[in-house]
Amino acid sequence: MSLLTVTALEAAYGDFRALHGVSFAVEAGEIVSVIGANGAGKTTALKSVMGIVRPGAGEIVFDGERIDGRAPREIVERGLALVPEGRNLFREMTVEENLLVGAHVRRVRGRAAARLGEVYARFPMLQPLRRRAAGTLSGGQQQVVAIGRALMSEPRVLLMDEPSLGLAPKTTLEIFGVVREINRAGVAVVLVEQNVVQALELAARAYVLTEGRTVMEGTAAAIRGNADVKRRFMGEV
Amino acid sequence: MKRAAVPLAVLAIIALLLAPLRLNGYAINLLYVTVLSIALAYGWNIISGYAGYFSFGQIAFFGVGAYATALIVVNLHWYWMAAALAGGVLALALAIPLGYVMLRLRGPFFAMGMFGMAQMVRVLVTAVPATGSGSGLFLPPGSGITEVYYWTLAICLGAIALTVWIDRSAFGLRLQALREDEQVAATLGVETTRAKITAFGLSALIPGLLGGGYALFLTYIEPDAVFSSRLDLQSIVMAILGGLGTVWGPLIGGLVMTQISEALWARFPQIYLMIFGGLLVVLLIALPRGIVPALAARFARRSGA
Amino acid sequence: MILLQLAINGVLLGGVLALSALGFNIVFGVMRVVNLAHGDFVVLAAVFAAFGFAQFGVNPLLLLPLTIVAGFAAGALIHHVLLRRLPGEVASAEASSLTLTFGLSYFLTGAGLAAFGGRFVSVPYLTGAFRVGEVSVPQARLLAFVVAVVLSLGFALLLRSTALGRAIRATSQNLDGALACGVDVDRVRTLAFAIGTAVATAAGTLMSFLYNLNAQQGVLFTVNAFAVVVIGGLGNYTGAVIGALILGLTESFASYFMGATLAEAAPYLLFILVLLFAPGGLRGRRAA
Amino acid sequence: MQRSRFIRTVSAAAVTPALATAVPAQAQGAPITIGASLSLTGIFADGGKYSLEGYQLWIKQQNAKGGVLGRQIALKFYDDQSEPATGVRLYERLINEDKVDIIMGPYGTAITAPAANVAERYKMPMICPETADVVMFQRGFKYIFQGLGPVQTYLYGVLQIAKDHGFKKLALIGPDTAFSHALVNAVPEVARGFGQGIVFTEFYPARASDFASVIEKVKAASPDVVLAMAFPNDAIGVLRQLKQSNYAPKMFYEAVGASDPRFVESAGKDVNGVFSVTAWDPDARTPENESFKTSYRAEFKREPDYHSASNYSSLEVLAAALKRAGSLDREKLRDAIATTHVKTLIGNWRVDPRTGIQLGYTSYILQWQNGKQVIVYPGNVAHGKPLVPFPAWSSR
Amino acid sequence: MPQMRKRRRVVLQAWHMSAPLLVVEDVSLAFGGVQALNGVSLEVREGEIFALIGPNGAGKTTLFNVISGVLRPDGGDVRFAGRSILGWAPHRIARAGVARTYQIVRPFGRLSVVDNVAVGALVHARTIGQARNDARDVVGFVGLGAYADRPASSLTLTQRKRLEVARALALRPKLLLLDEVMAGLTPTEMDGMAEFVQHLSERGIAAIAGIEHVMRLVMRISHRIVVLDAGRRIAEGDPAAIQTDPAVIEAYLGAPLAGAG
Repeated sequence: MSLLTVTALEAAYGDFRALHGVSFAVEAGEIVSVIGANGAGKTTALKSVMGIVRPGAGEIVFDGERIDGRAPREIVERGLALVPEGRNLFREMTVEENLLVGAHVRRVRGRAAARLGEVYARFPMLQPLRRRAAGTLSGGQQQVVAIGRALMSEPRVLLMDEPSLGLAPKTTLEIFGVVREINRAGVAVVLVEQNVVQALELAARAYVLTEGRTVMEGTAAAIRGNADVKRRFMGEV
Repeated sequence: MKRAAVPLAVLAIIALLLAPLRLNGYAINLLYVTVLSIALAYGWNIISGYAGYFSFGQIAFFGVGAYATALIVVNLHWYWMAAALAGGVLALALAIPLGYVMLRLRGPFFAMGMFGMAQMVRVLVTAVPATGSGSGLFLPPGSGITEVYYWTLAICLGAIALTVWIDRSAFGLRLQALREDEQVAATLGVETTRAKITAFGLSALIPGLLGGGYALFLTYIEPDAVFSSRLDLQSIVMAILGGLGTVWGPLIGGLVMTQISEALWARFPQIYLMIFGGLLVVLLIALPRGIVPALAARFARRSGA
Repeated sequence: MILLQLAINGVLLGGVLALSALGFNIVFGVMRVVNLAHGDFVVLAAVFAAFGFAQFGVNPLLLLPLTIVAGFAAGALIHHVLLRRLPGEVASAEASSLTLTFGLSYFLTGAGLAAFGGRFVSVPYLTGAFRVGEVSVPQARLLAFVVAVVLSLGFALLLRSTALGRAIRATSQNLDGALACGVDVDRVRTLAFAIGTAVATAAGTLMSFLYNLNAQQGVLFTVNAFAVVVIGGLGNYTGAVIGALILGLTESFASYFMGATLAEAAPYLLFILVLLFAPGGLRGRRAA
Repeated sequence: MQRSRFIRTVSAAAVTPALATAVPAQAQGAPITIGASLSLTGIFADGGKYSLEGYQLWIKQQNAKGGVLGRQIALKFYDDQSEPATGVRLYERLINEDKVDIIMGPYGTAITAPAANVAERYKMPMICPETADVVMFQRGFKYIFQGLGPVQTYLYGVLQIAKDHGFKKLALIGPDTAFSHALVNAVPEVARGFGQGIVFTEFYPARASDFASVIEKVKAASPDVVLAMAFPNDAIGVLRQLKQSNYAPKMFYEAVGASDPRFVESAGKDVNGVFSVTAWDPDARTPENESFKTSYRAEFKREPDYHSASNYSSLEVLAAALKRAGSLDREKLRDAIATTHVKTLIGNWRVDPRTGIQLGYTSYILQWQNGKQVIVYPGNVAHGKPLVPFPAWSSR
Repeated sequence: MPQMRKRRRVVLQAWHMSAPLLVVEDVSLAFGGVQALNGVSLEVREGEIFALIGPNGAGKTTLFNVISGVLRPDGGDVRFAGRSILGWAPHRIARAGVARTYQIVRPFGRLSVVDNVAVGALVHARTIGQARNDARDVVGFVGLGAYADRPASSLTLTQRKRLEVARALALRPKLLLLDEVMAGLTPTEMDGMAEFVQHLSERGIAAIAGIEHVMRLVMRISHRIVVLDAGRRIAEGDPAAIQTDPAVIEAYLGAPLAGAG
């Protein structure tokens, strides 16, 4: 039994059907990558898992319990956290306040101060920035804040949506290093990326999404070796 | 469906033209008020529905039209329709500089800024000694409801025709583009300031023309009667209820509203306001985008299936 | 001496305006909803307090907890049942929340008229003034001023240094981000609307010492509130107090030197000038 | 609309046309319907309910006595929401749809002026129980009649008292509304007769809630008498801020604003010394008053106010005129109203037959003394002496 | 590939002969203390493909906003076809022949795809009918023909990107500003976009492509490149020169280009 299993998920925004049948699973402690073109439904899939988008059909099981249709609050409470696409920080709040909102759910609220200490210990670069408004940070710094904020709720599964978006290659590598460290600390990671080569280096297994559907799954190596994937996502012929 | 619309419209117009011959004073009165509010809603729909600038102050132009007409009729003894026309032109002339300033605001700021602007216009107009300030202004009685009705009907039909034209014209496309995203529209070559001010001017001309008729209809005007925020809000609600930025929204919304309102106050004078407000809230929750888009979506779905 | 008195009058009037605007600012700041029914809550509370006093001789300050609880409950209910259901699309959300609160305003006015009738009422309480030399300081206005400052600072403090406050700000700054953190945004907004309404009704109770009101006067408070909030800066709770003081002083001096009827235009002029030249409010940050 | 016409037709058919002579109280043909527009909501809603109750009480009493011309009386009323356009539409509706037999005027100049045009057009006589402003009666209309004393009567008494105490300097303030302007405009004529002069005049916005600056200016003009042409909504604010600025003129008058018997509920002890005016006072010791108050209390479980009395009285006039006219013929009725002299609850009705301006009614000047309203003018009904000067705020 | 090299050579030869279409001269702009542009200069000639590269926040979008008239610089000058366009309203610049796309796609959501494009076409069309016809052609050209009458809000992200380009093309521009036109596309789609830009260039339309870090493509299609970093121009030259420029390697590329693209 996987820690998180998503089966045949469907979702729509008004008339626009974004997901037609997305399935993936993640085991405790592993990194899984979900790749696909923009508009393939990756972000919608993550938002549906978090309850931010209400799924139309399908099943989401976390730790043996159905969570589809539940509110985001309950889902975070159970141990899932999202690093959203574009980071979605609270731009006019300080770094520290951003982190504290990450510890909003009841399970960790009482330990917010302790969690804050742990996050600063993991990301010492945030320490001197704690009083800065999040909106004034560089892209890379913002991404670290977003990750730190998600870690505040002590998740068992971390969903990451395009953490490399808008970052210079050097910063991207650093962020991926952070992802690896988090994973080593025992947190399972679902990594949605366009930076396919690096994502597949990091992940144990991967899924390919096309037009709102899971069309392929396998080990990262197998996916990386797939000719179709190579052609479409890695620009190799 | 579309074919039936033209003869239907012609029939409706003929019926409206003949109405004063057949109807009693009350029915004409009700018809006048209905046509007046629908015309006001059409005026508002241009700047707020098509251009997306939500105004809470178009009534200022109605008041300006009414006062200008009254002053011209009383002091210069013009035929009232000529005076009302002058009132409309004055409203338009006032709208252009005002629009130039106010249309720099957006969203709720424009909405409330226009509310403040309307209050200012009211205070300043009634500060002119000739208007008699709070004691009001009497007009010579006698032109009667029929003339006022025809004047208002003509403006209402004109406003509908104008809206039909806007909806199909390049100007209308430009307005809708700037409503959706003003900066993008500008970088696609839309002269946004000019388009907005034109829309604002038209949205002022219509109430400006209507105000004169209203002054004649009342024969006595005072600030609260013609700078009536209630009349303003009523026409806004009609347009929203019918469907913002649609050709037929103000008409449908206006018909529904006046019927509901008329049916309610006759039956429940004491709790009329409460029922009206409650109904509005319920309608809004049930049909958030207005009646016309809801019907259109329904029709499209049915014909698509 | 007259100038000093006018200044004091203006400052105290500013306190009254600040108090009556605070609830509106909370709702606008957190939810970006222009609550056209704001003034109706103020007025209903005032009329209720005045009737309580006239009928049963209850000290309106004793009614305060009751009106706060009632306002809180009413606000929570209205948000939960109505506002929450509005569509989320940005373009139409603005229009529909305006229309909805407009309908609500009519409903409340109608309900107030049905319950209390159209008579103007007021509570003869704290009607005197403290005298400092030649200058007088009206007691009820002073109280309103103090309460306005305390409540504004209190709310600013709540926002700044409590978990709920952070959740409220997070929700207003980035909805998706707040959702991702497990903030129950529905609850936060319901709370914000409820707090806004409770503050409005609390203010209304104090307004009953100052003004003669009936159920239909709500629109005056709504308009004042918008002016105060725009001048002071949206969602800026201390800025709103300053905006209110500026408005109060303007009104006081303008109606002395310009004549009261013409002076009615002064606050509107100020309000439009601020909108045009300092869109973030006089103390607000410039909008990016 | 359709349904009501249907019902009307059916009921007309069902009622046998009976001879309407000398048959007591019960069914003697269709009732005489009186149509009226009232301001039950909107800016004038304050007194609307009282006006309605005034009508209702009189109709109930009259019907118990057998009605008028042997027919019962029925009332058809609507709420004009204090909106002139709505008022006009309502009279059209009353006349054309409801086919009422007689109409009564609405509240205030803003609605009465346009409504008067309707009455004139249909040649329907209309008594206006709530219009003190005379301007609209000077426009050559034939069918409208003033049912309240004209504005001069609101001033005469108070200025007489001022003269008796040798006060000469008057300050006039009031909201920027038609009625307040009418009062202010009427002052010079009356004041001149008493050798008084106006030292200060200012209007404040109709919706003003703050009067501090106006009061500072009044203070600076140092008048003897301050006449505030106030309404109930501004009367409290003006009084309270007068107190707060510690200003006590020798006489302080708040026109109709302070005449409501329940004014004390909102004003408290500060009320003492304030003069006001009313078209009718419940404490005037007349037999009519006693029975009116008793029945009103029994019917509505509260005290009447002057709106109740004035509307009640206008129906008394109407009944008298109907009796004289002997029919519902509009011309006959019009002439009858114009020439009827009758003593009503609020005074002796007599109008100028040409203009319809009220000549008979006077007004009472009241002063709040120890939390009670005391009639201090005119002398024949007064039951107290005016307390002058207005007590200093510190000595209360 | 060889063909492309040849064409580039031809264009480069022409470069020194043709008059500059766009000249940006020493443009500076600061917001709230942040120097978004610091003395940036560049020149673009007719039909040229000009790449503006730099990391997020380098000032590319700000420069586009300055050129298209959305922002007014604190100092410097912008000349188009020989005239200074500084202080011109955006619509006037658009009508003069400068079109742009937005990094974050901004379709007119409630208008149909055709109407979205017709807004731009109105600049040249006599009637709205003609504008819609022109728009249909452009919509077909960018491969959105099947969606012409749908509301723009129903398009997917890739389709929206195409719509952005279609709207800009409807202006019949001489210069096209493509803001992060590659962002969010798969490599296959990027290749398509690159070909498309080259196609424009052959038609004589110059393009400035603002690109974040898709080096492989930048090197392949651009005639010349300017590298921005923190609002400052740090390098300019043809692709070969840029690839070996030590300042670029140091400040921008930093790490090996292993996975770029």
